[in-house]
Amino acid sequence: MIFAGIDVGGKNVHIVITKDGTILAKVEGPTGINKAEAAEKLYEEALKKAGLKRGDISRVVATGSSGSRVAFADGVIPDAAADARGVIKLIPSARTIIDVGAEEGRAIKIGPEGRVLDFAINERCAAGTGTFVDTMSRALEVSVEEMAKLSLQSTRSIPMNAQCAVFGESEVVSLIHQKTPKHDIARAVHDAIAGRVSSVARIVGLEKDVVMIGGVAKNTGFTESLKRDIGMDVNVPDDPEFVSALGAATAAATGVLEEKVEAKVVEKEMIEEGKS
Amino acid sequence: MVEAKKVEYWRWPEASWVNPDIDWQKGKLVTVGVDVGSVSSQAVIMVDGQLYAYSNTRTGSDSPDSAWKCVNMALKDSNLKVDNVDYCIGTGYGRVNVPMAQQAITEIACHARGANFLYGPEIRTVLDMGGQDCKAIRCDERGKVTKFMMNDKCAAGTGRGMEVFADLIRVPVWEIGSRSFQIEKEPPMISSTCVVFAKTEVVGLLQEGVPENDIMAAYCAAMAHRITELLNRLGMEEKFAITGGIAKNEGVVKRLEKELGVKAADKVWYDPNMRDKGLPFDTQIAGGIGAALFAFAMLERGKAQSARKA
Amino acid sequence: MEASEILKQFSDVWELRHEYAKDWKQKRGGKVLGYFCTYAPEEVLYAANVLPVRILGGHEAPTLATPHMFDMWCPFSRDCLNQGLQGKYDYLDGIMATNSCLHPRQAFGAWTVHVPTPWNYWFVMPNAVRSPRARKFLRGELEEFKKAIEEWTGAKITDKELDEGIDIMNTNRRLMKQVYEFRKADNPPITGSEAMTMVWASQLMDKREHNDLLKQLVDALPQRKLDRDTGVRLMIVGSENDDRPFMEMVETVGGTFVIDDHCTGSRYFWDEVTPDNDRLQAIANRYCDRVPCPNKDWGMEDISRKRFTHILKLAQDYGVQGVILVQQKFCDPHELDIPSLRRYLESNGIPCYFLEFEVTVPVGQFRIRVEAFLEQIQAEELFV
Amino acid sequence: MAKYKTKGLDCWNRAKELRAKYYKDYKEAHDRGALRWEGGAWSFDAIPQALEGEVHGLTEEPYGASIGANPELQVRYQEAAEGKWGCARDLCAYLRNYWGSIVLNEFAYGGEWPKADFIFQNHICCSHAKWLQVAAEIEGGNIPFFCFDVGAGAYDKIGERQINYVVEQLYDGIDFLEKVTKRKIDDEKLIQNVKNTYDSACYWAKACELNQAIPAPLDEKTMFSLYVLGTLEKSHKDIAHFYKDELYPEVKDRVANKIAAVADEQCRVLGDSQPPWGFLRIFRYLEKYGIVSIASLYTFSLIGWWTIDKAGKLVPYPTLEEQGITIKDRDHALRLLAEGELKGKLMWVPFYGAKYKNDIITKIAKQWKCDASIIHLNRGCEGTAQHQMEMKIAVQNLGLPVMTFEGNMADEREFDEGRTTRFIDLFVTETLGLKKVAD
Repeated sequence: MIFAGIDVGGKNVHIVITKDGTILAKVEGPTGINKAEAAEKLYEEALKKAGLKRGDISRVVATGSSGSRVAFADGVIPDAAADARGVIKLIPSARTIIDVGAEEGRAIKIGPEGRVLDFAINERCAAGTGTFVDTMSRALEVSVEEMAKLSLQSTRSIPMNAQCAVFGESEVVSLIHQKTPKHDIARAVHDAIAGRVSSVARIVGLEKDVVMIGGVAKNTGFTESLKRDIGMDVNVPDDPEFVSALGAATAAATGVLEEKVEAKVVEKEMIEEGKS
Repeated sequence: MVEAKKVEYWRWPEASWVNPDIDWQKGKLVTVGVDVGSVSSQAVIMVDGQLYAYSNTRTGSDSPDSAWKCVNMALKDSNLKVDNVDYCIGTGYGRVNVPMAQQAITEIACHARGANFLYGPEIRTVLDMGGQDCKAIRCDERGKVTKFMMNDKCAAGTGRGMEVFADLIRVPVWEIGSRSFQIEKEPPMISSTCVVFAKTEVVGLLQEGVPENDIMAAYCAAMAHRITELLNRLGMEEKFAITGGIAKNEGVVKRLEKELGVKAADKVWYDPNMRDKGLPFDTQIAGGIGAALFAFAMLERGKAQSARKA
Repeated sequence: MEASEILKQFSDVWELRHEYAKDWKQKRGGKVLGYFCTYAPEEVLYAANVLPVRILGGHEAPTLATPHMFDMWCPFSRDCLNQGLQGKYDYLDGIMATNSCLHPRQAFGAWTVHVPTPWNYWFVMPNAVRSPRARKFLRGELEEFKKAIEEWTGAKITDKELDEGIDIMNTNRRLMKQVYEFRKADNPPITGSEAMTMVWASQLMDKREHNDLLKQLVDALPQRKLDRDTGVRLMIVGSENDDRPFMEMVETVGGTFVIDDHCTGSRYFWDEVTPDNDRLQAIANRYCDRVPCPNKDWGMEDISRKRFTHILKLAQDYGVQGVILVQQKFCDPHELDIPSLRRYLESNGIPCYFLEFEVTVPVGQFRIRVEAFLEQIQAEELFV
Repeated sequence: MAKYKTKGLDCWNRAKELRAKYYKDYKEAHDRGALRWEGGAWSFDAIPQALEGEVHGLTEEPYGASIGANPELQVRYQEAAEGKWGCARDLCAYLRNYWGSIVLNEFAYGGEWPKADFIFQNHICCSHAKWLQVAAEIEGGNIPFFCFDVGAGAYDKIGERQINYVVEQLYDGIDFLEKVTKRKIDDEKLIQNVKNTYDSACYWAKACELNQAIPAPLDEKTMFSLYVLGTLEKSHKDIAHFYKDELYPEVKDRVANKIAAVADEQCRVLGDSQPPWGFLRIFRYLEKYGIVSIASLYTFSLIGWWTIDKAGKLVPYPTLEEQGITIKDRDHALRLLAEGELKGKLMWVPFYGAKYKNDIITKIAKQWKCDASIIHLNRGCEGTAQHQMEMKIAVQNLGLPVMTFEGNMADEREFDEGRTTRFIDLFVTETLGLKKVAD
């Protein structure tokens, strides 16, 4: 049977289509202003890539901060649950998951079957998120990839007050004025975020194996800083940004999701109730 | 937060101006104030304490360059050279990196002094809404600071935040103010204080089909509210004047006045003949004016020596 | 020895506090006890040949402490716990906390659960220090504490030893006060950050050694001339503050701290024990009468605060032109006093500026605030 | 088909009446020539209430909480406290509500701020004494102020010396009261008030003890509105009567007849600290999954008195009858009052260390048969938020799943409902693996 997992995050949409546990196609694209539209468009693209029609898909499960916006999904699961399912499939020895995306850093402790045992998330501030990295790379006038490479060359640690993305920017600028080598600044940025992320991870407890996923996991500069910070090895699967979508696809293959769909619905009602 | 390829909606028009009625050569002392802020830089040239020329540009990634850029821009239509300057004071975020300056003074002192010059001696509270921070200042009839407060370690409700917002909503930053009033009724303000999360919230609203103008209103209202909190902590005393870039954004200013129940001083020159001549009035040059006036005072009181080379 | 060399030694103890304590154990063979707050009755500890060292932070993001104290707790206390969890205090024989504010209480609580320090003690320092009833209660508490220490060290504490303990502490207090006297001068021979380092050192090293150095310092200071302008005479008032980079920054942009009221300064040592035949009662009286932490600064029948008049007097005695109020983020006791203290000082003609501290201070952001505050105080020359 | 029978409490409206009357009396006290005093939920109200004639008190925490339940009011009051008075935003949320109310000269129950004739407070957490010290300052500084210290040690360390310390202060308090009010303390009244205090504190604990039953007769959401009476005036005869003769028998009856607080109870939750008052609906959301918050150190012992029996079990503190005590005189009354509060109010143990809190929490989790714990990391109250992360670890070590969420009991600006429901959704469906049982 063929299943699809769709992860609609704050910045990007990731879609994975699987057949009997193997990946047929995966696509990625910006979420943009209209998330539902973006998901729709990318889903078509994924189907084309896999040479399939909508009818061929047995079940579609969505996840991510805006997973509930995917009208054509048969079910929605919480993003941390998708993370857990995706990771345990790829790395069965995983017990701690660190997922740093554009606007959220979270840590999940999982059991041997991938059940979520504990969960923590960074406070509502951009420090400790992918957006912080992007902002700093722009202040440094290099691409995120270059910044990663640069920071690997640094042997010096400069404490940085990662209070706020905007102030971080000016901190970087003043470091530039002080003629601090770019690679040291790059490392300072990664160390700062790694500090924020690791303290979130420590709340759930760092248990081997530690697996990092999400867009920022591709940033080797960051993962090095994180390893240094937690003094443990950090395992990064291929295409870490697709793991959540893969988890959703896995859930589609395994789970009967009705109650979770309802759960989401109730949650939405409640939020409205809260607004009114 | 701004990709180069995109249209730069945050980019506000730069400006420069030279006073045609002043012949600097007839003057005694030429003083300059250079305000290198985190977002914008201004140079103000004064002749014996009278406004001779100014410029307002965007700050680059390097303060000394930005300082040269705005000084040269201010002098581009004048035969006055930097060597003719008697004394120069740097202020603002990059104040210690102003190559042509003999001294540095904080923008808090300079904005209070500048507001006193722009708006007159009755000003007791000055709000400088700058690029990265927001300063609430109390001052006396000479523009001398008596008390001040600055926003905390977070950039919520600053000019930079407004730029990010403009870019996000794809509306030129100078249009946001007026458009924020083209609405049915005031929407609830943006709740998130973090610039980055406000961004998420705005995207959410756009997606729910909330009209752009309403979102602009919601954002301006949030900013006005943050600033009100700061002014309440300081303790308002009239008259009240606003300097800095956001002063140009009526969407924020009008809502701020409403929440405070106090009207800000009109943006017109206090000095009658400057007003009558209809000289351009720019709230962003208050810091530069203050610095140039302090430079003039330092020379007058013999606290400093003229650095004029030619 | 020259004053600068002595001050350098204080600074070295601060830098190498752990090495110092380990070394002390070797030499003196006594136990080392870490304490969390300046209400710990060190007299009793010196009487038992125990070295009291104050637990201080490391000025780093306390990531190890996060699972034990979430971020509504004072960063300094989290930093202290972080040091313990990192094993930096593995040489301690014991740890104690006193009934003061809630924040170190969290750190102490987590410490007793997760850091394998062999012995720990909770000292019930009464809150109603301005009530005569507290003196009697505290005497009893000291009696129990003395017993506990005796059981721990296996040696009785004699009256003679108690007298020594009191004398060591009083001498230390008296000498530091003498050093502070020099700060009244127009051009003080010792900066605020140096003075603060001296006080830290007394919280970290054997006060007998500290006293010897202080005696030499008192003799050496008259010969010392600092090659710097005093600039604006400042007072720093606050919660715990061990932020030397901040102090140094302020003293390089045109100000000098000539006096302070914080627990790494005068508040720690200002008051002496008035000897009495009932030694424990004498000690109890001292801790009830000392300049209180805001948390304990409330009267039995009115809303006056003892600390405010004390601060104003210090400011006047030391010719203070401006006060910088600093406070560790989330420090409730000081947050509760600051709006009133600010009004009180300003109504007495002393300008104030408030700064909220964390363990890592954004010196850049604070610098402009401080410079502007100094300009506010001495801006006359800028006006025609 | 629901698992158990359920129905609302018969004494519910009575509790509401008593609460409304309390605030009305305080507001109108002066019109009736009665005295008004400000204090705290932990003040020994038995003493000022023993003054001759009519006396009414206002306790600070419940007042701050009732404002917290009204987001619009709360934000306005807190911004007044922060802006106009200039206090820090992270101080106790109740306190900021209270100060703001005075700054704006506005009483949440209508009219202007009813200024008190005197303050009778006690101190254990950092804020208590200072709270009213500053309140009096904002009100003009001329309100007689008395505060005594109850931070004398953990329940198991309480002996003669500790009780003497508090009792001596209470005598000072009586001198103070008689001096500033020019009224005498009526010993008959005092003795009765202490009796009532015992009944309120012990019978509330007895009612809580009954919650060990499956299904639980009470859920925390309901208990919040019941214990509050004890934070207002536990020495009042009507309130003592409510706990002893109305609530306790009814709960007993519910247990006998297996009447559940939540019909689909399938997961019994251990809570902690005050909830975010403006958002009690999160409890309703949990109930849709049969998740019921049935126990917490906070709801049990904010006013309830407890003790540890020989078997090491947590049991209600014995009433005066059970101890076979009849109060002889003033001194006897004061000593018994101090003893009950210092030995019985286990809500104070967190002030003496994580081990104490963990020990009691462990007993509760076991005796009340909890299946999981949901901890509100309460940014609004350092006192009840003491050692919450240690509690999390301790409960996890018992093998119970734990969810924490950050919030604030009375500052809605610090509670993110969307995110919290996201947490709950994850915890419920993934960690607990529960299905929805009701709509």
